Amino acid sequence: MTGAGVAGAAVQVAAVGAGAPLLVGWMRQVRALLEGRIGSGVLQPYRDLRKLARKQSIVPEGSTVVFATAPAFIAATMLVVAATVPTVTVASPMDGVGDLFVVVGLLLIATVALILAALDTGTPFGGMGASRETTIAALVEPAILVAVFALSIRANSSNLAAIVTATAHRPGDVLTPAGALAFAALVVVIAAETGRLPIDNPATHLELTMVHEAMVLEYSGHRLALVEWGASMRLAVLVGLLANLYLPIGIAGAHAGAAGLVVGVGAIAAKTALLAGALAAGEVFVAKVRMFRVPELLAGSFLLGLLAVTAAYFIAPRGA
Amino acid sequence: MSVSALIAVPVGAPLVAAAVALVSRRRSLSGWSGIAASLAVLAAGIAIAARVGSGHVVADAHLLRADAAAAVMVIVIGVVGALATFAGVGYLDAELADGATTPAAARQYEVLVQVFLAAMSLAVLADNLGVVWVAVEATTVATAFLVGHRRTRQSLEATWKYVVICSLGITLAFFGVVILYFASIHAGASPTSALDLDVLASRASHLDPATARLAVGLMLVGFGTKAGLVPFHTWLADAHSQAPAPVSALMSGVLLSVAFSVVLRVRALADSALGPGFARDWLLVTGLATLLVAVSLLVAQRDLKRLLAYSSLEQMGLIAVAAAAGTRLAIAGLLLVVTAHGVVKAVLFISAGELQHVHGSSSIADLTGIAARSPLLGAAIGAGLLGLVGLPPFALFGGELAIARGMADAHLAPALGVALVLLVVGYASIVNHGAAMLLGPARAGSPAIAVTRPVAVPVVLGVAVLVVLGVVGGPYPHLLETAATVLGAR
Amino acid sequence: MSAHTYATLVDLAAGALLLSAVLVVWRRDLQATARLLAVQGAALGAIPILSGIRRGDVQLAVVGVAVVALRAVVFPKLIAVRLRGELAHEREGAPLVNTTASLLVTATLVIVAYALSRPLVRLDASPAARAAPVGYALVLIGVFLLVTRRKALSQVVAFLVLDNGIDAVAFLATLGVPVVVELGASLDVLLAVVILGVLAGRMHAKFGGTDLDELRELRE
Amino acid sequence: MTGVAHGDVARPVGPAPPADGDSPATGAPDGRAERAPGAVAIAGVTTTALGAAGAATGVVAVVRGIGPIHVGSLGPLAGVTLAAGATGGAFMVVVGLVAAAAGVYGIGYGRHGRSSPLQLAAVPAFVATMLLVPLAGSVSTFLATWELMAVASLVAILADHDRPAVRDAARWYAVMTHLGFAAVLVGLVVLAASGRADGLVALTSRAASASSASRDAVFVLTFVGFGAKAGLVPLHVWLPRAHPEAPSPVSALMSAAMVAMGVYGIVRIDIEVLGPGPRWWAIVLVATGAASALYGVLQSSVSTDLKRLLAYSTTENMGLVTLALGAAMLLAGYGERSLATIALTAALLHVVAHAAFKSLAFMAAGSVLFATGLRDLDLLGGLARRMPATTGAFSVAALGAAGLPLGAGFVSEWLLVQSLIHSRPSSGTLLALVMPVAVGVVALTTGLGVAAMTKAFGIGFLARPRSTAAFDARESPAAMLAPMAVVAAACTVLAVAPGVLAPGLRRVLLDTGSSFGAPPHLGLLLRLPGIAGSISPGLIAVAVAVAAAALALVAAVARAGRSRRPADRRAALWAGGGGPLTARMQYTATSFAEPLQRVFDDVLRPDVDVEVSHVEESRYLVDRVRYRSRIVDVVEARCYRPVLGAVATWASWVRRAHNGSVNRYLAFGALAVIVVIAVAR
Repeated sequence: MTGAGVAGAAVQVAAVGAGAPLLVGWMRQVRALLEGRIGSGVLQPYRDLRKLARKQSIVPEGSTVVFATAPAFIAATMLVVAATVPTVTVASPMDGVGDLFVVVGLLLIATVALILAALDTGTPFGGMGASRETTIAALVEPAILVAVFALSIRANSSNLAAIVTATAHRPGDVLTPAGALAFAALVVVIAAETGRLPIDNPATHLELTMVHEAMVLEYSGHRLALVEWGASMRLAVLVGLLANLYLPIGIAGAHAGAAGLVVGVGAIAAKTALLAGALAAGEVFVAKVRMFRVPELLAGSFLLGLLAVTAAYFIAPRGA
Repeated sequence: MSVSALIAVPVGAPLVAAAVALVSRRRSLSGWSGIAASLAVLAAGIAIAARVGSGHVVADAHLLRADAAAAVMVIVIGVVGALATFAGVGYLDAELADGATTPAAARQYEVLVQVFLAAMSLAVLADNLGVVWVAVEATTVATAFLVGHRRTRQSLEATWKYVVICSLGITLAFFGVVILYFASIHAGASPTSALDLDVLASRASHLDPATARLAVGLMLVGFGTKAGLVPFHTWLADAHSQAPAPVSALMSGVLLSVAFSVVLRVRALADSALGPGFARDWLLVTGLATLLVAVSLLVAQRDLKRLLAYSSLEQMGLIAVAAAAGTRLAIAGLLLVVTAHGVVKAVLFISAGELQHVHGSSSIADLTGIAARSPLLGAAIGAGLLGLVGLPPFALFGGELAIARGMADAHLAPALGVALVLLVVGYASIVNHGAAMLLGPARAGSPAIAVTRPVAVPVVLGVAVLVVLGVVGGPYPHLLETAATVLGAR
Repeated sequence: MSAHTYATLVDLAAGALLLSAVLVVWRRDLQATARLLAVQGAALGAIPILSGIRRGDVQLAVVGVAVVALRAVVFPKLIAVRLRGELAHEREGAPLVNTTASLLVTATLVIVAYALSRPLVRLDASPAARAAPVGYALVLIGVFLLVTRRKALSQVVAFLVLDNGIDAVAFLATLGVPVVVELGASLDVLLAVVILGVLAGRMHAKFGGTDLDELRELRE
Repeated sequence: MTGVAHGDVARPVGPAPPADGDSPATGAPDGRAERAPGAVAIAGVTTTALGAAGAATGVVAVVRGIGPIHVGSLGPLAGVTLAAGATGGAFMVVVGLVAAAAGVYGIGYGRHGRSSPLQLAAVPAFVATMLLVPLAGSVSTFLATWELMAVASLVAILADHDRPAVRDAARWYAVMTHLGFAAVLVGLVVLAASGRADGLVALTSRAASASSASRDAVFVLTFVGFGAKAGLVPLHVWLPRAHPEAPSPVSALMSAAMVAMGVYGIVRIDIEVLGPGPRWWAIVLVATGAASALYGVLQSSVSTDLKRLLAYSTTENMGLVTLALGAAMLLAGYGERSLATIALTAALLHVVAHAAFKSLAFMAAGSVLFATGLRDLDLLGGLARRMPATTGAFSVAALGAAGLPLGAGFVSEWLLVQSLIHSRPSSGTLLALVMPVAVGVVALTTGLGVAAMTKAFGIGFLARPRSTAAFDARESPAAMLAPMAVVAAACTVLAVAPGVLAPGLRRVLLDTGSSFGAPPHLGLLLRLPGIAGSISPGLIAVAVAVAAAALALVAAVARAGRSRRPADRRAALWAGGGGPLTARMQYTATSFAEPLQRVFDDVLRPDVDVEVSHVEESRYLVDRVRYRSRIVDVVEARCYRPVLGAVATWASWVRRAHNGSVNRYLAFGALAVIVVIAVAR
């Protein structure tokens, strides 16, 4: 644990926490522009959050502590994830505390918290969204783990810093068949995890198509703000992670000074913006798939991950 | 008491009781003398076991002979005999009260039961193989009218089948005895003692193999008839289901084992005359076939007493397979199974008799919710069935465990596997039928069950004996091991 | 008695045994089979008597006489008594296999019996022992009769043929088994026959006949 | 608390529970009369005392071993030998602690039962026999105690034998467990015969010299037997019947402790005594484990019966344990000692964790059953405010069962995955093929496990009550809640500080054979030997808690600072503005799992039945539509039914051969004469 690491972790958390809504705004703006709309500007999510935070929060009668505390729990989990995932620095003190599997687990537990909150309301919408989200989450989990497995083979560790450092030392290693397959798998998985097209449509309010929205229908006020903030952090963390797994340029090392951290923040911001823009651009060209086609998509992702693993074993770049 | 007098007790005491029953006009006297005779048999068995050690004793005139194996069988006869005669008193009282039988028929019953016990004792104690045969055939004669005691069409049918099928089988055994006698004389034995067990054992290696094969084969089939082995198993279920419950207990629990103890003697003889392969293969095939048939008929059985009869068949199949292994442990386990099976069958047949008496039927479909209606009888039958299928802490488990280990030692693990698969099917059937009768609510209109003392005492005692035998080591298992050695186990 | 005469007489007795057995297979009428049984018993009893005379063994001769009394007189008499009250069609043996086939089977069984008794004859070449295969044949024929006869009494007859066969082997091959065994065995057989007779009587009373096909209530 | 104060929409008029729906306040699971508490209390106290004593003995065994003690006066023809090393001791501790909790729980639970004295006595007997199995030091003693355990549990299951489902479950259980016993019996006697010894310690040194054929036979047979006890596919069919139908304390004992005995058998006999074997042994374990894990979790995720769901989850978890054991064997075979050790540690840790969270889950489910008489999730709901303690306990258990971080099952699954992903590509083709698939299986299992547990908790405890019985539920008595609280605490300790088990685990691993090396470091930071990998479940929990507290604080401060924001308000559901809702409009467990069921249609093969009846006037007008969907156990339908059918057919042939004809019977005999003649010739 170094001072730079602790500072880096704090910067990471701050950057993710503060920048996540911006990322969402950026993606919306990219879509709007590509669709020929003016868009509401990249800062709109901040305005939404501020508005929600000032409004009265209504708790449905009959709901329990689960409903009341889930938003805070979700946001807190995301902050911990943000501290763990190497976005700005590879020297976060949280790195040894939680590896990639823990990160995946924390993301999943946040999902479960939201599912339970949705069920807690007892509405048909909540149940519907929960049911769909559960199905997706259950299938995303194996896909993401196998893809991660493929990436961890190279570093021979599942600790994120180790993987990222290994890539930083030998950037060419990711350009293997295994790396490519894993990348494809991860893109699908991230789309599913963050409720993006083609799995879920973040902009819809139509009961037949929505998953995430159906679950949060009963939320209002500051609780809704926390839920939305948590969702944006999830997006930011995953996109940032994907970026650093494949292109760890500029990430701060264990002994980086303040300048290093600034560079790190700048680098990750640029990479995320680029990647998120690409994802948003991609979303313009796809439609949401039917709910019952989603498993096929995720199974495909799982298969890609598995292929990546076997490729990593059998087409090892340097015979390891 | 001198040893040769002691050996005569198991044969003599029941005959005395039979005479008492024949002349006595008082039912209580004949009843108690019958029980006393059985207890005398038991006591004599224990005394013999204590006296003979690992050797054997031959009484005067070479008529009777006792060793540890015979002692075990006498003990089994005594224990089951005591339980069955005790229950028999109650059975006759109930039948007389119902007007289902006459005092004369009741007296006939008591006489024949004692003659039956005497014949069985003679069969295990006779020195001469010919006399053994006479005694075994005498059991058929004694039990014929016991099976037919109730004089219904069905019991008549059962008796006819019993006598004809057993007579055919046992006559074949006599044919075997005659041929063996011939072979023995040609092996240099004197005509008067050519069939004595010790003479046969000492001459075994000189017997002409071809003749001996025929003789041994016929004897195995023939004595196997009375042990219920395939293919002469067909009399068993009919006779056991039609006989009065205490007689069923004796036939199922003791007679089969007594017959099988003769098979064991023949096996020992065959091993030294023909090498170990002949009897082993024969017993293995017959045993597994018996198991297969028994288990198949257990699956969809509809009658409680037939169920019990086929489970006896199943046990005989297992015993035959164990005898095939022929190791000390296997034979000792076999004898433990014989003992435990005798007791458990006494418990179950006596209980079944009570149920039949109450319901007027022994059809499984008619017997429901017994555990709820009579906790005592329900628990006894439940314990009996669990004991019967070989679960601990009941004694059959210890026996079967020893058999399994013995068979593995004898490199018969595949056969053990086959036997166990069949036993599991039998287990499943018995558990199924048992659960149907014992558990759940009783069907509306089921009569009340009032368990009388002549039923309760032997049933409870029997279960207790079963548990003690199953849990405690000590002298009895030691006796069994000695007996196994005496029977030529390796 | 010369050795030759003895051998001839023993062979004759053995021949009578076999012939009577074959005739039992042939004839359907139970009364006739009862008479054949008497002949068979007499032939059987003749063997120990002859041996006893030849060897001067009184005990053996006495046993022979007893055998004759039991098997030529008592058993046929028991059957005849049981038959007396029955209708004509009840006296039919009613085999499951027709007569021609039965006779063919009998011929086969006799050949099997000769083959089967080879080891015994090899061990003992005395004239009596050479006739022992007849006993084997009787045993096999007895089993065959038992399997194929459907009347209660015809099964008793079959059982007796079987028993005669065993006794024949005993007398021919070994001059009989020890007396105690012989006595016990005879007593047992007597009791068995008596029991079967009583049962046949009860059957007649309950079923109105002794057709064994009636005994099909106890089945799986 | 009254119903209205709960804020529920209305008292549901939905289906009433099967028995006694209107007065569950009397508390009896099936509306039965109360029984004298004395006998129940004695049974419960005895159970707890036995459990505590067993756990203490287990600790002694772990620390310095016990025996061997030979008692010749017990056990005919064999004697009894008692001995236990660290492995046996560890399992004794697990069993003992579960029993101690279940005993106290049973005092509260049994107050309204109708068990006969025999059945009450069966529970402590069951515990005693389970404690004796690891103590058994010889083949004979092992077999005897093993079967005694089966008998005692069988009697314990039958407490409620008036219900047909219980009898059915008992029959299946009796037969399957006996089948397993038969396999173990043959396997162990062959082992004893080839090692020429009865004692397990002696066999451990001699088994290696047995012929490979007999070693293979012993392995297959014992694995079949132990697998049946552990509820592994395809021998699991008894488990989802017996575990739910047993009284809940017995369910907890069976599902948490007894299945562990199956694992004990595999570890003790197949790994310790038999020692290293050919690679296919390991593959068999991995494949069976994987199949069990997947099948169990799939069935669990679509199950609507709370206890049945938990039972299938037991199959799932035992599958994971078996997979871990297989991986340990495989890795050891490839010389990867440290990875093999991690896998073995994962298996052992998971057994402990499973015992904790599954016993807690069954106790909580029993508490629900006690309060409502219901196990059907489709009729439950709204318990969170009616039974807060039970709900809390179940949430801890479900978190553990789901294998999520902060849950008791996470660390062991993490260890398992670590052992799977770290085999080097150069190690061997087989490893490179097996490991990715195994990782995929574990991952899918975890995902579906989350779905199953989310459903159980979300549908069963949250939302609104779907029946009057659930509506009127009351919290269970303290005798039930206290042990649940203790076990929940244990679950939490296992989740955040698994290091407490480190000393015991070290001894067990040393006992298990030379193929395994030093155990992973299980301190505050979980570090793996020879591998760059670490987590700290404790610190994660702290971090999440701190972050959540900080957020709450921020929200509170922000609100105090800005008076413009009004306080939270409770209001009726909005529900998309759809008007007043009834409880029947909620998602049920069935509908919740429907998408998953659809995804795995080919495996689950639900039996769907749509029945449309038309009005008389016209075929074009539908009067009513009945839809029935039932999920049967595919393995049972495909593997067991045909066998049972074949047995029945064969039996009917044999029956027909015995048609009562004397002549035919005599002909059977004549056949024997022919055979004798043929043989004698």
